[in-house]
Amino acid sequence: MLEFRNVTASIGIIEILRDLNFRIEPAETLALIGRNGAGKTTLLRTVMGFTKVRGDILFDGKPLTSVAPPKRPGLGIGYSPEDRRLFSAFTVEENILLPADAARLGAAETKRRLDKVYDILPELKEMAGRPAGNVSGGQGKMVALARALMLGKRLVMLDEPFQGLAPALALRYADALRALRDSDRSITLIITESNPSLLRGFASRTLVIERGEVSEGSLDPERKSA
Amino acid sequence: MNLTIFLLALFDGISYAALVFIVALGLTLIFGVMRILNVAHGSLYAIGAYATVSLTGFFLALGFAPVFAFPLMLVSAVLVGVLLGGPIEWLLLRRIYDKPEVLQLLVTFAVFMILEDVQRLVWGTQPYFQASALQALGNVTIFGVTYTVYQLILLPLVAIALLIGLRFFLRHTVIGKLILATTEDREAAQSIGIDADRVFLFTFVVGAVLAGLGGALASPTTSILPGMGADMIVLSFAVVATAGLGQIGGAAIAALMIGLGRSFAVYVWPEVAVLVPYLIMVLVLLVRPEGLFGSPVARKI
Amino acid sequence: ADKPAALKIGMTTFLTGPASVFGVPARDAMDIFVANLNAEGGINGVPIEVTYIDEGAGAEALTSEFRRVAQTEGAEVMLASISSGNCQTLAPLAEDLKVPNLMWDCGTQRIFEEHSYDYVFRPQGNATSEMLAAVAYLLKTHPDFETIAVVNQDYAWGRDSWDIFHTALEAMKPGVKVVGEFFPKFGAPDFSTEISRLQALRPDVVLSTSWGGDLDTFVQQAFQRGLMNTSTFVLPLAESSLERLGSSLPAGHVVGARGDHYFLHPERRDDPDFKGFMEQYKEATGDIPVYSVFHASQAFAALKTAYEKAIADNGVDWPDEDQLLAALDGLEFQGLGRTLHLREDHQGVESQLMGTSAQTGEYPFATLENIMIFDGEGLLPPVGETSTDWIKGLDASFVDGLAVETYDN
Amino acid sequence: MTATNKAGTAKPPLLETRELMIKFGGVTAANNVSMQIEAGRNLAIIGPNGAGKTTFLNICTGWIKPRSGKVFLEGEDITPLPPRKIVRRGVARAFQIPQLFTEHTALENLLISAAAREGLRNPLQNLHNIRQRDEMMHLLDLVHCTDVADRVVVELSEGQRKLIDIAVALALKPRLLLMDEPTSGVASSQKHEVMEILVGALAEAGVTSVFVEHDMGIVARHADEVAVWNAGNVQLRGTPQEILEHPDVIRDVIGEEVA
Amino acid sequence: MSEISQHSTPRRAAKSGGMPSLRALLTLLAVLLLAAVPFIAPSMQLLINLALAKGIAVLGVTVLLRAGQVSFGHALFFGISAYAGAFLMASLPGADLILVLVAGVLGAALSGLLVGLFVVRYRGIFFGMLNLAFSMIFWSILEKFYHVTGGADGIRLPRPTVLGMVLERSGFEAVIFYLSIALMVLLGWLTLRWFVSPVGQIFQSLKTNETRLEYLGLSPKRVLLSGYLLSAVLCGVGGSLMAMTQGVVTPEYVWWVRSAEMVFIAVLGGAGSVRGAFIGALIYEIVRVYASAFAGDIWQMLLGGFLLVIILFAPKGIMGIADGLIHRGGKRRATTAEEAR
Ligand SMILES: Nc1ncnc2c1ncn2[C@@H]1O[C@H](COP(=O)(O)OP(=O)(O)OP(=O)(O)O)[C@@H](O)[C@H]1O
Ligand SMILES: Nc1ncnc2c1ncn2[C@@H]1O[C@H](COP(=O)(O)OP(=O)(O)OP(=O)(O)O)[C@@H](O)[C@H]1O
Ligand SMILES: [Mg+2]
Ligand SMILES: [Mg+2]
Repeated sequence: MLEFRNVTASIGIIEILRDLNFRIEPAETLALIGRNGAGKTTLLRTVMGFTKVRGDILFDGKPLTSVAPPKRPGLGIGYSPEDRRLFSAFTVEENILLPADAARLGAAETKRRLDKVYDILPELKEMAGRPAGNVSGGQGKMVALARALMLGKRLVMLDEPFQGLAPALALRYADALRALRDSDRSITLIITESNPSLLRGFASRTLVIERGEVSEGSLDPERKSA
Repeated sequence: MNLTIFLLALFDGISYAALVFIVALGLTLIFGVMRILNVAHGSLYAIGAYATVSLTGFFLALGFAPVFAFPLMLVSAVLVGVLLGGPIEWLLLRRIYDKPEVLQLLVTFAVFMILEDVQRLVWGTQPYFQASALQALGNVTIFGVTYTVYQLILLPLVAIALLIGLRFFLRHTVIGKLILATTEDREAAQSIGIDADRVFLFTFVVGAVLAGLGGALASPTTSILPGMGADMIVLSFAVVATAGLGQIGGAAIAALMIGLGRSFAVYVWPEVAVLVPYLIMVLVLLVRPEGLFGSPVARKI
Repeated sequence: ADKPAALKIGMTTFLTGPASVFGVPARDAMDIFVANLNAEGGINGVPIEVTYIDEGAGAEALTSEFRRVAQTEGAEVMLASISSGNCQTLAPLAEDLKVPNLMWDCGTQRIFEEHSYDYVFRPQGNATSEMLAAVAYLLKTHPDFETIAVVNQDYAWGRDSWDIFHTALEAMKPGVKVVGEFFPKFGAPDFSTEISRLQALRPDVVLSTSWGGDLDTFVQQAFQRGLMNTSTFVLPLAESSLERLGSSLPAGHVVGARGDHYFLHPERRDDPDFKGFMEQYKEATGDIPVYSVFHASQAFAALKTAYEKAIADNGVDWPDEDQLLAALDGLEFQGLGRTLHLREDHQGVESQLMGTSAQTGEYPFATLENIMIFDGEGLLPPVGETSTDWIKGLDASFVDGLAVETYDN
Repeated sequence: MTATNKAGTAKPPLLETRELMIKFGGVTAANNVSMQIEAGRNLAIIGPNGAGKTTFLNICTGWIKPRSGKVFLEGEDITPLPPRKIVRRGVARAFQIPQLFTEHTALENLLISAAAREGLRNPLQNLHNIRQRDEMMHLLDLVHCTDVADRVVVELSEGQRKLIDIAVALALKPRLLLMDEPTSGVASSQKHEVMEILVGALAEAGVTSVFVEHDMGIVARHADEVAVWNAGNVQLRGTPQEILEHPDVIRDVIGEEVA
Repeated sequence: MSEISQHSTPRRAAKSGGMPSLRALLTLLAVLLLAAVPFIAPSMQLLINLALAKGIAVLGVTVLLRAGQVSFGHALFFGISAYAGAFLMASLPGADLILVLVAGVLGAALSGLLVGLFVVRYRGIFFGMLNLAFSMIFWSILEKFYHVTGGADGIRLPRPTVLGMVLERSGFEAVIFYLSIALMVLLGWLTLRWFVSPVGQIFQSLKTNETRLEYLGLSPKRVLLSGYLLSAVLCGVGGSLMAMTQGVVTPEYVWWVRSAEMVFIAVLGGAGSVRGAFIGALIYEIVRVYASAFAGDIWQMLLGGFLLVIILFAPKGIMGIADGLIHRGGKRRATTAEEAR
């Protein structure tokens, strides 16, 4: 469903990712791990179109590079950035709804999806009317996650979604995501995470990024050094 | 100060404020959304005025009735927005959004310089005057004070309509929301599927149309000559800063304060009339450092 | 001196900015004068070449350019400038550079009253003669007015001209009350407030020495608001706006021209040279000439006459600098208007034409009637005296002592 | 357990808050918080999201003013002081969202911090030549960031920034260091290693630390004491063992693995 | 536009392969070339002198740009200093050049302190506009109190004596010219040193994070004020030199367009670059004068077009282009920081 062919991604004049080759099948859940600064975030941003790319990225077999960045979420790609990036001029709920507005989903469909998001992240319901600029660090991550789920019918990319969440909450979200994946086999998840225990038994595959290059790996601590 | 004088000053202030507001509105919009202080706004204003005068002159010479001047104002404004505003955003500004703000400012400054000469090449150096729109509407007498309908009623009405319309548009329509989101974070907006390029182009064109409209509406009451844009731009800057960043309601109040301040100063203390915009700005910012309606942006820590 | 291949001159003028309403017509006219003269073979066979310097480009560019043209390009004579501020800068510069300079269009009377120059001449009148003519005309035509208000541009000219006008009025008609003094900023787009105030004040006379777009806007708005029916306007520079104001300048208001400058000059309009130029100018620009064109003609005439005189007086092919300066001293010359001469302080003596607006239907704009042309001699303080001191000493009899010709239109 | 100085008088706690209250709209972010933090210990603060942990740090450093209540630093009332004055009294802070000079390099961020600490004496000296340079390089080493010393901060990844943010706070040589989720965003492979070195260095320098943390592994290993926040107040306080086994804490904060 | 000025840092400089010596050499050559102007191109002397005076003022604007602040009113200090000199000459005819300079700089510093205390509370457009407001208020005062200030025509600033000597125009111009060059070198060097000093670096960090500054125990306002004063003084020096060169001061000295022009030149030269301020000023003046001389009434358009080309194709200004040339073939460090200069 998503395939990288000889992809080199750079920011400015600096190459961050070099010659990546891998593919992800539908319904896979991919864990992306690596040291700080390895390039995990960059890889996700590359899919969103925020880096300069050489090589081909195929989405459902079609080249993604020819799709303008703002059109990509419309393909069913949801993205939750590492640094939250909420719109503080809007409330929490408006933030979650904005992607639907941008995609002109229509009232009924929007409502359906919003309800689904609230099912997964019930804590957000209480905060729905609060200005997004004022929520705490962890709450902000939750909103960003919710926003990504609004459009992510095909591919959901979560950059450290559990970072800053209290463990109890993180565990619950991991469960909810697992349930989501199990309920809808057309969704592919890519998650970067620094806490492997949360993904264990949930990610179907693990990719390790090191110095801008990927290799297959595993979340089990013993086998990690692969 | 008797009632007549008071009313005169009031009317002067209101009609002037309405005009200033319309021009400042476009500037606020562009600044609010794109964070670009568009110096070329002054030229767009001037060209809107020139275009109106030329078009009106042309059509009146063909024998059209003077009321025809009103649709021509709209036509000129749209022409300015589409023919000038569009290319400025599309060809110039778009290329430097990732560059420091001061560069964006200077691009518009350079465009301003170029357009100043363009005006002179196209329309020459002699002032133009075309008041048929003003005359077409005649005068009203209120409490014994005679004033032109155009300045006392039409301009404020247009200003209020724009104020309400634009506020409604930004707050209650989907496009408005998308614009506001883009304002805050261009990249995040793109990542949720908002076409920031289109939003910016649209905003800039609308802003430019408003500048042109300001010029078109000003044309019946002022003479159109080289350099008219430069003065207007400084005044609009003062309105924008006094109002607070991108604050449309604030801009209306700031324009009103400046308009009334100026007209009453002429009666009370004519010497400071020129200083009014700056004094108001300094005083307002002294009390409210973020402008009338601005709110401090706290950094998330 | 040896005959040069061409007589190079430099002329500063506003090609950009608001004052280009004067600067550009003057340049266009200059081009015509030069072309005409060169077609006749130039001065003693030497053609003229003009380099224009834009006063609108700012003080640094102006001074640098002035020097470059005077020194590097070897201009023999400079014509500078329109703006009084620039005159104050360039006069001492020309003196230091030892290049003859004709101040062709600046009004400030201060130049020769506060300093004396060897190289600087003014082939035209100054603010004093221009304002005194306006006062005299007003007193002659409206002897009974009691109140006056002024609306002038807020910069040196607006302030200075009102100073002179006001001082003269106090000396010659002490009872007049000044009910309002307004100095809206230069280039103000809107005078509603000032006009409202004037409507409440109802002065008998409204004076404005504004020019260009400011004057146009002011008169148009005053006209629309009916102010011109209740007060008499005195507009010493309105000659330059007649065409543009069209029907907005109703009959009965006082119009001046900074000299005897009027495209229907009653003494000159039948002169073939005058008529010829008017046609040439109309053809080149589509407009009727305004006073800056006349000033340019005077500067050009002074230049040409001085060279010819110097050549004749000294019996040379081409004069050297001293010979030229000697010829300029006390020179008599004629541009498009009446003959002028330069006094010993290098100040020109220029007649002043004033008139009253009339809408005759002959042109789509106001023309003048009841024209008076004042002889310039009586309008200037004696050499060595400053205008302010001199005007303070005048009295009501001054007006009657002036030499003046009157024409119906 | 109150430390007693030679004269025998009771020494006030390093940091003390009394009945701090603050509300944001309908949310009570601090509800009568009274805390004492003794010198020389590492206190971890844990709690659900939105419990008011960051707000507590904000109030202690003067960034926001409580509606009521007071903050004391060694007995001195610092509530009305702006952050910079509190910082100059020896309190440094690392942030949940890193606060760095993004157009300066990592090293320069540290050097600026050192220069600020030392006061600015010689106006014509080069920043890179100040005496503390080696010390700063050492600090970078401490947080495993030597390799990015000369990289401009905008170019760094989130995890790298968090680490440098801590180093910048350390460069001030504080007596009290407040850290907001120091290891969030730091790769798990590095987390413990970094914390190990950091805590060691703090102990060596006698720095008291307070850190907000969601990783219970880190809390268990590096905290001397744990305070549990809930709904704007301290719910529990005790040793890591006590706290991490407490059923309420397990329910509200730690969670039980369902798998 | 990351203003970290690595190039002036010896340690890093060493990394980029001996480039600074080339840079220093080129700078020295340029200064020598300037000093030779009265001999090789006397007709350019005045123009270049005006450009140098302006360049020093632009340096003031450059300082603020490094903190990410754009002032639309710095001509205020330029003008205050010029008028201070003119008033001094009026009340003390035949005063010495040094005295005029000192009076001007004092005036600028004092007004910089007063205005600065007020404006350092603001950032971004508010900062820019307040500066504009103050300059316009001063401008209006100059125009209104025309009995004192000479109104729009300004007042003359007669030639001061030089160390007690009364000089003719040409002698005086030579003195002013070399004084300008000396001041350019001195002030340019000092500013460069200041930029890389701890104080200067802290000043520049205002641009990116005031919260952190506060948490380092520093007051962002105080930090900004220090740089503001420096910038006011630099503008003051420029204003004094300009006034003495021109021999007249007019309200145009403080008109907002002049402030805008300074920002314009700063960016043209390479925003934040010290050498760029001077190179920008020189090129700007030359382009403007020759455009107005040879393209008559479209010089503004040419200048605007020139600026557009620079911004779009060389956003790092003329210094960026120059650096590109110097570095060509030299070693490149692979960071955007390098790019960003
Ligand atoms: N704007 C940029 N310019 C230059 N280099 C950058 C930029 N952004 C990131 N990099 C570099 O790219 C590399 C990868 O960064 P990225 O943010 O993808 O790392 P990451 O794996 O997500 O790390 P972390 O776990 O810390 O978030 C890092 O070395 C970083 O320094
Ligand atoms: N400036 C503010 N305005 C309004 N509400 C705020 C503000 N700051 C914090 N809050 C609210 O106060 C509560 C406490 O926030 P705080 O940031 O202290 O939480 P936290 O315990 O640090 O959470 P996290 O672990 O998610 O970072 C939250 O509900 C938050 O939304
Ligand atoms: Mg990352
Ligand atoms: Mg927090």
